[in-house]
Amino acid sequence: MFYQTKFRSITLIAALIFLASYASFGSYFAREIVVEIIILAILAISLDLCAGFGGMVSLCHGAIMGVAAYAFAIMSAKLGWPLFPSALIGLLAAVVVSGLVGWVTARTNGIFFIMATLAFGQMAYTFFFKSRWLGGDDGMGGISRFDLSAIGLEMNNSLTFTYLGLGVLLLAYGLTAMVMRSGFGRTLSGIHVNEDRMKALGVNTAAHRAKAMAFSGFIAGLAGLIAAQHTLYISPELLIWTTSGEALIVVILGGLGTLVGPVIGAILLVLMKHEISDYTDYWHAFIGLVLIFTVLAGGRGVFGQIEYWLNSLRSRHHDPDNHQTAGKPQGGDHA
Amino acid sequence: MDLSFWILQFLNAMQYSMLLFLLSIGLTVIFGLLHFVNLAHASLYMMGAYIGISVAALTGSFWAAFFLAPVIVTLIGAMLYFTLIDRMRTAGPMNQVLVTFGLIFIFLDLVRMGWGDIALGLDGPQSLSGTTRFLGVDYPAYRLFIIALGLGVMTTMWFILSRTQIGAMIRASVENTDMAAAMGINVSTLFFLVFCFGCALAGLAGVAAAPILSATTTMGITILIPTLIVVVIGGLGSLEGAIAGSIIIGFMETFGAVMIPSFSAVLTYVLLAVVLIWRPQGLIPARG
Amino acid sequence: MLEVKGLSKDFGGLHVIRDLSLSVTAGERRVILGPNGAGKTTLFHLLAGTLKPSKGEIFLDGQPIKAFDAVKRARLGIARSYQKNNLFETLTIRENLMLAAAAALGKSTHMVKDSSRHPDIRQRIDEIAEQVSLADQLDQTVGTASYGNRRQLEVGLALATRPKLLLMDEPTSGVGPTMIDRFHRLLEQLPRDITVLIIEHDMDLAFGVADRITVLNFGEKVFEGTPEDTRGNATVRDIYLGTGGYHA
Amino acid sequence: MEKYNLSYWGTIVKTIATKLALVTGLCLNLGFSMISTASAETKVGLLLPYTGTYAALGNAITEGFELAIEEAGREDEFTVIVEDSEMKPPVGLAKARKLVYQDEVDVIAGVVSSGVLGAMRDFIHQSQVPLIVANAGNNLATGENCSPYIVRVSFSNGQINRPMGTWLAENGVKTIYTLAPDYAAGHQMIDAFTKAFTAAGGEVIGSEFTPFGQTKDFGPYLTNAQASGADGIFVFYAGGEAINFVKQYGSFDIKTPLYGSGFLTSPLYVEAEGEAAIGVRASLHYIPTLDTPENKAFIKAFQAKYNAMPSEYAVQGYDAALALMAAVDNGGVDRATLAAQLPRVSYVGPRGPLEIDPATNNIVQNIYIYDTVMENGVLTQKMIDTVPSVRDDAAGCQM
Repeated sequence: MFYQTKFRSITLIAALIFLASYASFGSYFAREIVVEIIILAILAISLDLCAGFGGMVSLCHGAIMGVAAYAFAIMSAKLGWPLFPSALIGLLAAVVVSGLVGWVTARTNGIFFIMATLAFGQMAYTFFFKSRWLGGDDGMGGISRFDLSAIGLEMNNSLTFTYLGLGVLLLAYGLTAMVMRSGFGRTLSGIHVNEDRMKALGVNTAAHRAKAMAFSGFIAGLAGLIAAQHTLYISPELLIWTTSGEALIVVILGGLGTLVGPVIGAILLVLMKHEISDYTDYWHAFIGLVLIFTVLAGGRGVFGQIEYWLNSLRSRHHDPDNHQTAGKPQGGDHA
Repeated sequence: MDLSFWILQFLNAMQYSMLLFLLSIGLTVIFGLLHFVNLAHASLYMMGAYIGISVAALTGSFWAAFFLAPVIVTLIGAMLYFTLIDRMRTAGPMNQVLVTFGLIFIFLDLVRMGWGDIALGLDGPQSLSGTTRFLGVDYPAYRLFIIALGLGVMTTMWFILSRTQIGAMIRASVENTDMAAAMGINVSTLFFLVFCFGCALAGLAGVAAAPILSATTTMGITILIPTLIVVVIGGLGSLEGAIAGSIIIGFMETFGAVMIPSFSAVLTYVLLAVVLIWRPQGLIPARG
Repeated sequence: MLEVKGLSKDFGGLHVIRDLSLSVTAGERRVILGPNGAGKTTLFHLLAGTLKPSKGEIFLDGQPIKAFDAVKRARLGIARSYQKNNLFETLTIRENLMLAAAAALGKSTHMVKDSSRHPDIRQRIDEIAEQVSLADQLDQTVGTASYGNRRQLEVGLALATRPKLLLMDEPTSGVGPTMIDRFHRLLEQLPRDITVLIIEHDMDLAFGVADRITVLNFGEKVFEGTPEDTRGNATVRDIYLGTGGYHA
Repeated sequence: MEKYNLSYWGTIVKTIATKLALVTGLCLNLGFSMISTASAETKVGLLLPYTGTYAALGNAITEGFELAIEEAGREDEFTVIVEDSEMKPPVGLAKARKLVYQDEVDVIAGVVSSGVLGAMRDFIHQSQVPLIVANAGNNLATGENCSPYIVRVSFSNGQINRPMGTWLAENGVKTIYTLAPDYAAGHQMIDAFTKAFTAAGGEVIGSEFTPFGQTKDFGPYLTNAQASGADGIFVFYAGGEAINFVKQYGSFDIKTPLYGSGFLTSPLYVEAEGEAAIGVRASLHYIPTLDTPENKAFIKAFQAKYNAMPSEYAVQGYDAALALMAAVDNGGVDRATLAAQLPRVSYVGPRGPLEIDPATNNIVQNIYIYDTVMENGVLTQKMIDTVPSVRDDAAGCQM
């Protein structure tokens, strides 16, 4: 179950400050890297919501992100709608598609759920790949940037764009954290731990899982909008299952079921990739080693592991019968 | 479209099904017994192809490659078993998927380092080059060989599982590992042997496919999805499921390509989705 | 309150429940007795909706509920505790009760407020913890809690939904005499607007709390009556002593 | 099959070992920057895929590019910054932005996939940094979406296939069955061929597009093509798919002749295709057996440096560098002057006389029709015909 502990808040703020200063004081490319991190982190938060709390390891989150980006691009670039309503349509499309996938896969679990989401994701990928109206595999351009000059923001300035992206990341985290500690989010954790008992308590678990997928689609849709706004060009590449696989690696690397972990994981993975690819083309092997090491080290992920250490330190210092206030038990439990 | 056309397409479908069968059977047997989702199976398949190409280049004989590559791949598999697989057995499916996904990345780069990025090919044996008359049509001899190989492995496995002592032990362990251990079956040795057998089949599939398909660094990742689909549609861990899954996918992809080519790209995914919604455990789920 | 008419359940050729009819009045404490394999737990599955009957009808407050699934029946006020612990093992006892309380208070679909801080939910958790004597163990993870505590929580989860009809499947199985006493008191203190069906092996408890007792054997109702009637009934004695099928 | 000695196996193990050692060493050194800041007159960003499916192409283009600069002895004049596009459009665009804003390159060269080119197009156009396209063949890049800053020295998808359509029709092939992967380039190649073939009096009696990257067994398609009764099969496949296709075509003993876009039997893959490639007739903008002094010199230099035969991809990299050097010689010193000079480049290179068409900024070049033949136990290309100076029409291109 999710608790927004002090340690999590501090880590998140530290991470955001790090990203902001990396973008401000670093080179131009540093901003590109930060935007890449932002997109991946939001996608990973959305996946953590499903996988970490709901036990639904989805391989279609990249596709959902892509659906939002494409819906946004179709409305604005192809049909000439204004940007803001187009963005809303984009988010709506992601919510609907994601909710539908969640609804029809509600009876499947484990590897079967993974494969079912893979199937739906690849169907969406194939659809856009083959659509000649949308440029097929070559992708489509002609997307324009939001004009926020009315509120004094110059979106074509890469630094402003990066800051705004960080704002969206914070928003995505905040919304997800809010939902995960609400009755809805905790019930999702309950379904993950014991679906039968949750049913006996009168919760329609299938509908609940579908709703969770839909909400997660909203968050993934935010990532899709930033991706489309960043490159002003989208291609089916966004939807392919390996994009979801990368997000999953990020979640694991950072810490499953912690929401802050995915942000940390995205920072680590992207920086690692760029640092290593400066030296060698063989960075896949390195990522593979890191992944194996993470799992062998207990599978808690970098943030999850630190949190675990802190908690065991704390409980050693405390009288075990001493209750914490306001129902704040040890965090870091993977439920 | 006369009869010979359909016979040809039937043989095409059989050939593809048997290739899928060789690949998925190892994966499903390992899952059925060890409850281990070994994604690195696809990498072992790739290693089978590349090692086969090297052995053939070294010895000048396809058959040397055909027999040696599975052996070498088995050795690699045994190494993996002792370093990673064994200690991951009780770690849960999520961790297994992640660790073996990491292995896929590592094997990908090992192959790029050793063999380069350029796609390679392997010549089939001279004795099986050209076409043979079969069922009234001229059909590539090597493809007939693949069909025979697949059917051979299928029969052998059926025989082992249903008629031999070790088969009985495997079946007992699949149904209830604890019970089998209590009955005096050395379960850990059995696991290791079955794992090696699965790896050998992956290597065999790799080297057998190499004369038809080229060896590329991404062949492991691209074959992973169809293999998983076969195994999941059939029902993870069941031999009958792997047979049914590979034949369904093989025939559907072949005849999909013939009759509704513009949909053939999504056909498998649609089938997978439909099967999982209809039967969330696959068509023929394993017991135990 | 609860009406069961001609209920049957077959598994393949096996008749687990045969033509069973029951009538339980509101507020009644009904104990179901019977040897192993008599179909008691299956009856609970049929009542809770986790199994579909082969034949027969079930009415709750006059409403036919046979077509409803487990979720809908739970929402109508049917709660159950299980013979084998069926808890949220990786969560704390507080979190377990929180889930049940949130579901009962209709908060499980609210997406904004932190449910762990909701005053109604916290009040419900405290009440139930008091009732099942877990107030001191609230922050313990279920997986590490003692067997007795987990049995208490099993009942607590069912109670937390404030059911109309409570189905308890051997709530005291495997626990010691102090716990049984405590449980006895709990049952006595339960408000009378809750109707309770208990599957029980402990005779003292059964006779102590029951208003009426129903005895099942081979899926059939072989006896129904007050505890006094039951004590003197020959059929019941035969089943329990004659077959030797019963062991606690 | 070539003769290998026992050290072959050892070489593989040794290569893995050295590269592993290299990777480990480098990982330990993380944090130390290796970017040198040598001052040079012209800064070039080389944007190519070095990982993923097209890594082999990226490597070949780099080899050609480096060879040209080295041959000219002008290493000091050019600082080359290499970036991996990973074949992913967003990554390609991010790297292009990095090259422009951070490294402040004067010119970008490379780009293998049309998707990456599409993603970069608007950015290049707006930032007015010249781009020398060394592979991506999307017709639109020098058509509807052309830009004065994008110059292509490789080919366009239409350019390679139109001549083959006309040539086949004129040489007695009346009916054709076409096959290609189902993606944008596949459609452009086949469309161009079909138009030219039909215009010259031929008839395409069947056409199918195979799922890209998923198709492993071409048997069903080959059986269909054979059953159509066409005079010939015309296909476009590249890379691993080309190898699969040609080998499977060979194994079926199909009597219908196979024609193709020349990537089908590219020198990069023909060895892997083996005897099945013999007799396949294809059209391409370069073949290594061209009998010209420029090509002979190029092959000699390439073999001396890399100990391998160059492919058309290596030539594209080579010509990208030649075009760049020519533009510098004509007075290109910065982004604006290079952009102005690049479209005026014209010279005779390994593939024959080249010029850039000022109307589209696409290359004008010969297209060669060739057979793959076995000579002295080695597969090689035998030229059948030359279609000189093939020029794309300015389909919707307005500079």
